[in-house]
Amino acid sequence: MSASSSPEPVVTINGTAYPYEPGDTVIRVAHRHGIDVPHYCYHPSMSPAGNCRICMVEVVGSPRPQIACKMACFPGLSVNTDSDLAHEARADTMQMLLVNHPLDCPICDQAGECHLQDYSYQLGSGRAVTSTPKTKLPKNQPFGEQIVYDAERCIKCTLCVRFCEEITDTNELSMGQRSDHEQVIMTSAGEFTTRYSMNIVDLCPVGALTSRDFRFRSRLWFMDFVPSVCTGCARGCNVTVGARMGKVLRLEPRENQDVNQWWMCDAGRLGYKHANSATRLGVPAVRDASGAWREATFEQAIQAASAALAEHRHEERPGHVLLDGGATLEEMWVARQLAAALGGEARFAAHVGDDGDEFLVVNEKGANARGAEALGLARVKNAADAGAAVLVIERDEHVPADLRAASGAVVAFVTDASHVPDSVRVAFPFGSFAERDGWLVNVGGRVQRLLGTGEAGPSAVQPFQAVAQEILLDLDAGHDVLDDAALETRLRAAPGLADLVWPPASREPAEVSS
Amino acid sequence: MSAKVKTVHRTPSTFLERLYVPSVLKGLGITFRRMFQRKVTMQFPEERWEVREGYRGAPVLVKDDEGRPKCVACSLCEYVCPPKAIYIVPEEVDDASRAHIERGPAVFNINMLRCIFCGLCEEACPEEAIFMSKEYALWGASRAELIHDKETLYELGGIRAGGIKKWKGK
Amino acid sequence: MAAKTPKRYPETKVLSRNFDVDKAWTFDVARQRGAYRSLEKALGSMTPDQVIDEVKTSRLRGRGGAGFPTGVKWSFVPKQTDKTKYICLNADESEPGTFKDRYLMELDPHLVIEGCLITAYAVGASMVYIYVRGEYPLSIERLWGAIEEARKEGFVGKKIAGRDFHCDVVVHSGAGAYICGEETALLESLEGKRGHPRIKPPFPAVEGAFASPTVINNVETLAHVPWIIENGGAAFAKQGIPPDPADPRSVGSSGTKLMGVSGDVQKPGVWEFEFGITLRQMIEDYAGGALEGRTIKAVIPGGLSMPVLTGDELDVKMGFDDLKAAGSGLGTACAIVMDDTCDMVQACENIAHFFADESCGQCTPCREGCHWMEKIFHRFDAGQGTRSDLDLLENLFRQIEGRTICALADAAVWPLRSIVRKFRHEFVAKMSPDEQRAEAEARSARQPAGVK
Amino acid sequence: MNPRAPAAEPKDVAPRAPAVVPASFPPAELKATCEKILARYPTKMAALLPILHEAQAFGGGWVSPELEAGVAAYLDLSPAHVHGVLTFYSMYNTKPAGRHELWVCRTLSCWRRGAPELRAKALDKAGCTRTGEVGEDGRFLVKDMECLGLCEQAPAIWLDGVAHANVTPEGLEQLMDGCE
Repeated sequence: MSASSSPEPVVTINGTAYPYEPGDTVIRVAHRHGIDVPHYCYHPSMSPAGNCRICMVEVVGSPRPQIACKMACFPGLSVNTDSDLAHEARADTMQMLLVNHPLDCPICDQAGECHLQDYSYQLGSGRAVTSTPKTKLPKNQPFGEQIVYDAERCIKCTLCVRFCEEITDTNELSMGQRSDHEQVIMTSAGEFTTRYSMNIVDLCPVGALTSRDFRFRSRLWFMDFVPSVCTGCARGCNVTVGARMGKVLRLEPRENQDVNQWWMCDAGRLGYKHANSATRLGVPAVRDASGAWREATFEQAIQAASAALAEHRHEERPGHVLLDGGATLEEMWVARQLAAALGGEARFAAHVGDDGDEFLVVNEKGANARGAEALGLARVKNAADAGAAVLVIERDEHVPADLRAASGAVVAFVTDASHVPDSVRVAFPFGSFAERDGWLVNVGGRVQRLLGTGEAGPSAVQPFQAVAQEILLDLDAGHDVLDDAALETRLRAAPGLADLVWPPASREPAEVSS
Repeated sequence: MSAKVKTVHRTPSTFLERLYVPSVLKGLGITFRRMFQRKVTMQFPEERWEVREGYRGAPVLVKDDEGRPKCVACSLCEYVCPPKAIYIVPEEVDDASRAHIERGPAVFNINMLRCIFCGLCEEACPEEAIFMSKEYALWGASRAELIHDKETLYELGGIRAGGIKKWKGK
Repeated sequence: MAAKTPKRYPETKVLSRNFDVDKAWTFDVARQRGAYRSLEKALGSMTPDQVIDEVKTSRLRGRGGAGFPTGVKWSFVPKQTDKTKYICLNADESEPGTFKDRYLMELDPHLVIEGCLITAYAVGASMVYIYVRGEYPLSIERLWGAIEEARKEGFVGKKIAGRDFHCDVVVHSGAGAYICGEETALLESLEGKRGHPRIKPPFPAVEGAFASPTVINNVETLAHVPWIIENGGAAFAKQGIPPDPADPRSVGSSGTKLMGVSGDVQKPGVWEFEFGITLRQMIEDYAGGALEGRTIKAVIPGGLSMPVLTGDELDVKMGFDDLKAAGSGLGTACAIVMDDTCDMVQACENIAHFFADESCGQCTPCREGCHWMEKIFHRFDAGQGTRSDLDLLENLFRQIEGRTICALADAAVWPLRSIVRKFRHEFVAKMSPDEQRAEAEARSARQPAGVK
Repeated sequence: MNPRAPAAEPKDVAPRAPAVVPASFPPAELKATCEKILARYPTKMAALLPILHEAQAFGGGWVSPELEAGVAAYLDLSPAHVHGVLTFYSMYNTKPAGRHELWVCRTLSCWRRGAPELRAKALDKAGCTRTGEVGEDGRFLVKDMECLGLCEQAPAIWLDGVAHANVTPEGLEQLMDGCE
């Protein structure tokens, strides 16, 4: 090993020397280098509590195992994370944690992503050594409106308490009682003042804190999870979308130190409901001569839309395309071309709130408003400017009823059938954020990938960019139809977009093609 | 076509066989003989077979001694079911007397047209709530009737007394 | 039977010199008996470093249980710092069987305050917090009274004894938690939080109360300081048990110690001795020995959290190293005696209940393990214990000891493990006949052939 | 020689005043005391334990949710923190505590010298089935306490903040009979 000759300080883990920075703890260095050290109460964003005792490692020369989450590195320190002593210490801790645990995994929603399950499988002895009656503690206690606390499942790691103390500084939670009756307690008002409360559900390594919203909705192993981006506001928090059988069931934050660290706000987390609306438009619809809607195939609808738009072009009405501020760059790009063919321009509309804070929530609610501006799309603020031939709407709040009605559009791409204004003659289903693929630019100018899951939404929705390019072909025979990979290449090089922070290209070519 | 054709030689019937009378008489003889033997036909559905232990009939849901549903909608049977015959929608159960059981099925369907009677659901159930019954006569006037819903399953299952035994000694 | 009176080990009244004096807790009586002389001497003629050196010379060791050399502890406090330094007097005397500090605080509070002030001078602290457990209202009352009197006479507050030394003294009342006797839990409690011990390092001497350097000492420890200043560290070091010359790291047990006895004895009480009296001398000569017609079965020599000694092991000197060598520990030097009528299984249940109840709930092994042990002892008491339960207990002891932030879990394990090992037969006697037979067979199998 | 036992002598035992809910904390009676306590510490939080002691005495032996919220607001603390502290320490009560509070030491020395009998007697006299509860007549709250530090005078009890040592079941009965 280069331990002795190296100028920078090193710590030896499992016989290999790793460099560390002043103030590093053993667990940080280990995790940085991909060495697994199990942990419950440790979180990289918070002060170490050192109370779960599962991260114990062997310190060479010490007869007793030490906790890695609080052990500061010093030159010459040598630890083993994989020795008999470390394994024994962890198995012992698992045994202690399970002695009063209700073991109600069939009922518990954490089953499948529970660290108690994982670690007892990996580290535990797999054998019950006692049939001692378990301590009874309160169950099913509401913590605010969205969270349910079960003190019996709780392992008292205090992550939730520390989150409210150290991250949000709102102190709604504390530990109460003592000894084996210790439990998390809430303020007597029983309400969270923080808008980030539901992060404690993700933080909870066991099933003690569960979300009222997701509770009992589905087993995790039936669900499909995709890494995506929250479209609740322009922050673009990285999330994991979980869906099953046509419904989005859960959004959970995904770590991204440049955007949202580990967190997301409650509003964003619960802002998926429109994707599960009972009035989702599932198939294209065309208004017949009597004005009644009838279902159509995409081919029929595209023909009808082309005809309606060609007619629209002849009348001297604005041939604009009005987009939802949450539309992707691809959709905006194609909308711009469609608008050009109609003799108008692409514009966007997005809600601006007044609830921004210094943490994650921003006032701009259009998830891609920054991208729209970079593409040169004008912003429609009031009904007087709303005139358009084509509408593309995902969320009601971005293109509200007055804008829709004032647009006089003849073709609409909508997520929800109730969003179709009276003037529209052809309506296409538009995917929600959970069903579309594309790039969004967040408020900081970072381009992030929105990724759809096949498990959410109606099954037959076709992407806007594919449908719109078909219409374009009908309107303007010389148009080249681009697949998403080709679109991405153009977007990356486009003026206004090329300077933004793009992730490396990862898209497999021709994922979506017309 | 290059398939080979194999010609099968058939023995021609004899004269007696072509008459059919001896065969008819032979058959009548069997019928007469049976008239004096023990009857084996059962008057189904009034009469039923005695089903042996271990028989895997229709899967059913059971209730405990006090008539409370045992199923907690953990969905393990749904997961394990090879033909995907089980469909469960869980819901929260608000029963203060059993605060530790917070969950039960809102919908529990077993599609008996799909069920292959493998018994894996019974094997997987951690709560001993689903059993392979001895019910073998399943019928319905429509396909929909053969999708057993929660009520049907509980009715078929009835009450199964005694605590959970399968984890003893584990 | 004519009692032959053996030569009694003498009491040495240093700390307890005012215990028998009427109203010694008032300033006038205390002053007359020499209170604050040492403080005046230290302030007038010694530098802070000289005070620390004198205490180091005395080899005074902490009287709270751990026995850490006091002078060394003080020298860890950084000299140069912008922060206010604090003295925390640990008067949260929650260790069962221990009541010596109560005597000091109730009968000679001025001595306690003087010790604190000299310490404050030595380390440069300007604030003394006396953390008294809430169960000692009289101590709190007497200390407050003494502080106010001393303030009036110019010994507390600004310009103490007319010198350029300012230090205030405040009594802080606890509210019933054993864990707050642990120094970092005490600090948390002082700061108005739940008494959850902190992870060390940082040690309180560097980052203690209100994130400032803090010296935490037991009442008795600091009560020794005035005498040391007055008579010199060397005089103090001459008393008691000298260091073992064979062991260069040995500090010995210097000075005197308030020692007590409670439980099944005729005359429970507290006395002051130089280190070196044996446990048996103390129990028999001073505490009057076992009750009429009974014999002593087991003794925990210091508080509740030390391993027990059986009735045959009492000829051990009361001293830090001697008791350690005997497989126990000095602890607070207040012994709890259990006689032959004591059911050791129930004693274990009682002890385990105490630690289970007083565990702060922070670390997993202690929170879960102490209650688990209590439940197992309960099972034994109900006649449902098995031999495998004894193995399980041994396993639990191993799993709990040394796996937690503070020493409470260790303190729970030590007495229980020693009882289970030394009185295994009592546990076996409570098992079912089948289990007892199996134990007897295993026993005879372990014995070499021919040995009965 | 065994020094005198300095346990507090029995005092006249008056029943506790019923809890008064102050409009705001601190009530006028406690204002000066609370300010004096606050001045002793560098942080407001540090005054929590002594102020809770005052609040409990003021509130008739227990800290009601209203008092708790008042203390939290007064010290700029989260109500959850105050409740957490309140439930950590065994001397605070978060439920109505009866007119008298009786503690029985249950730790080893007292246990050896007859604490179980005292406990049974106390529960019997108070008319409750388990410790930590107030009897039906609302007279006594009986609490199991860990070591009260009166081991040399075991068994020990506390009645309304006054320690009584060397207590016999008969003595306890007399003491309890003397309480309204």
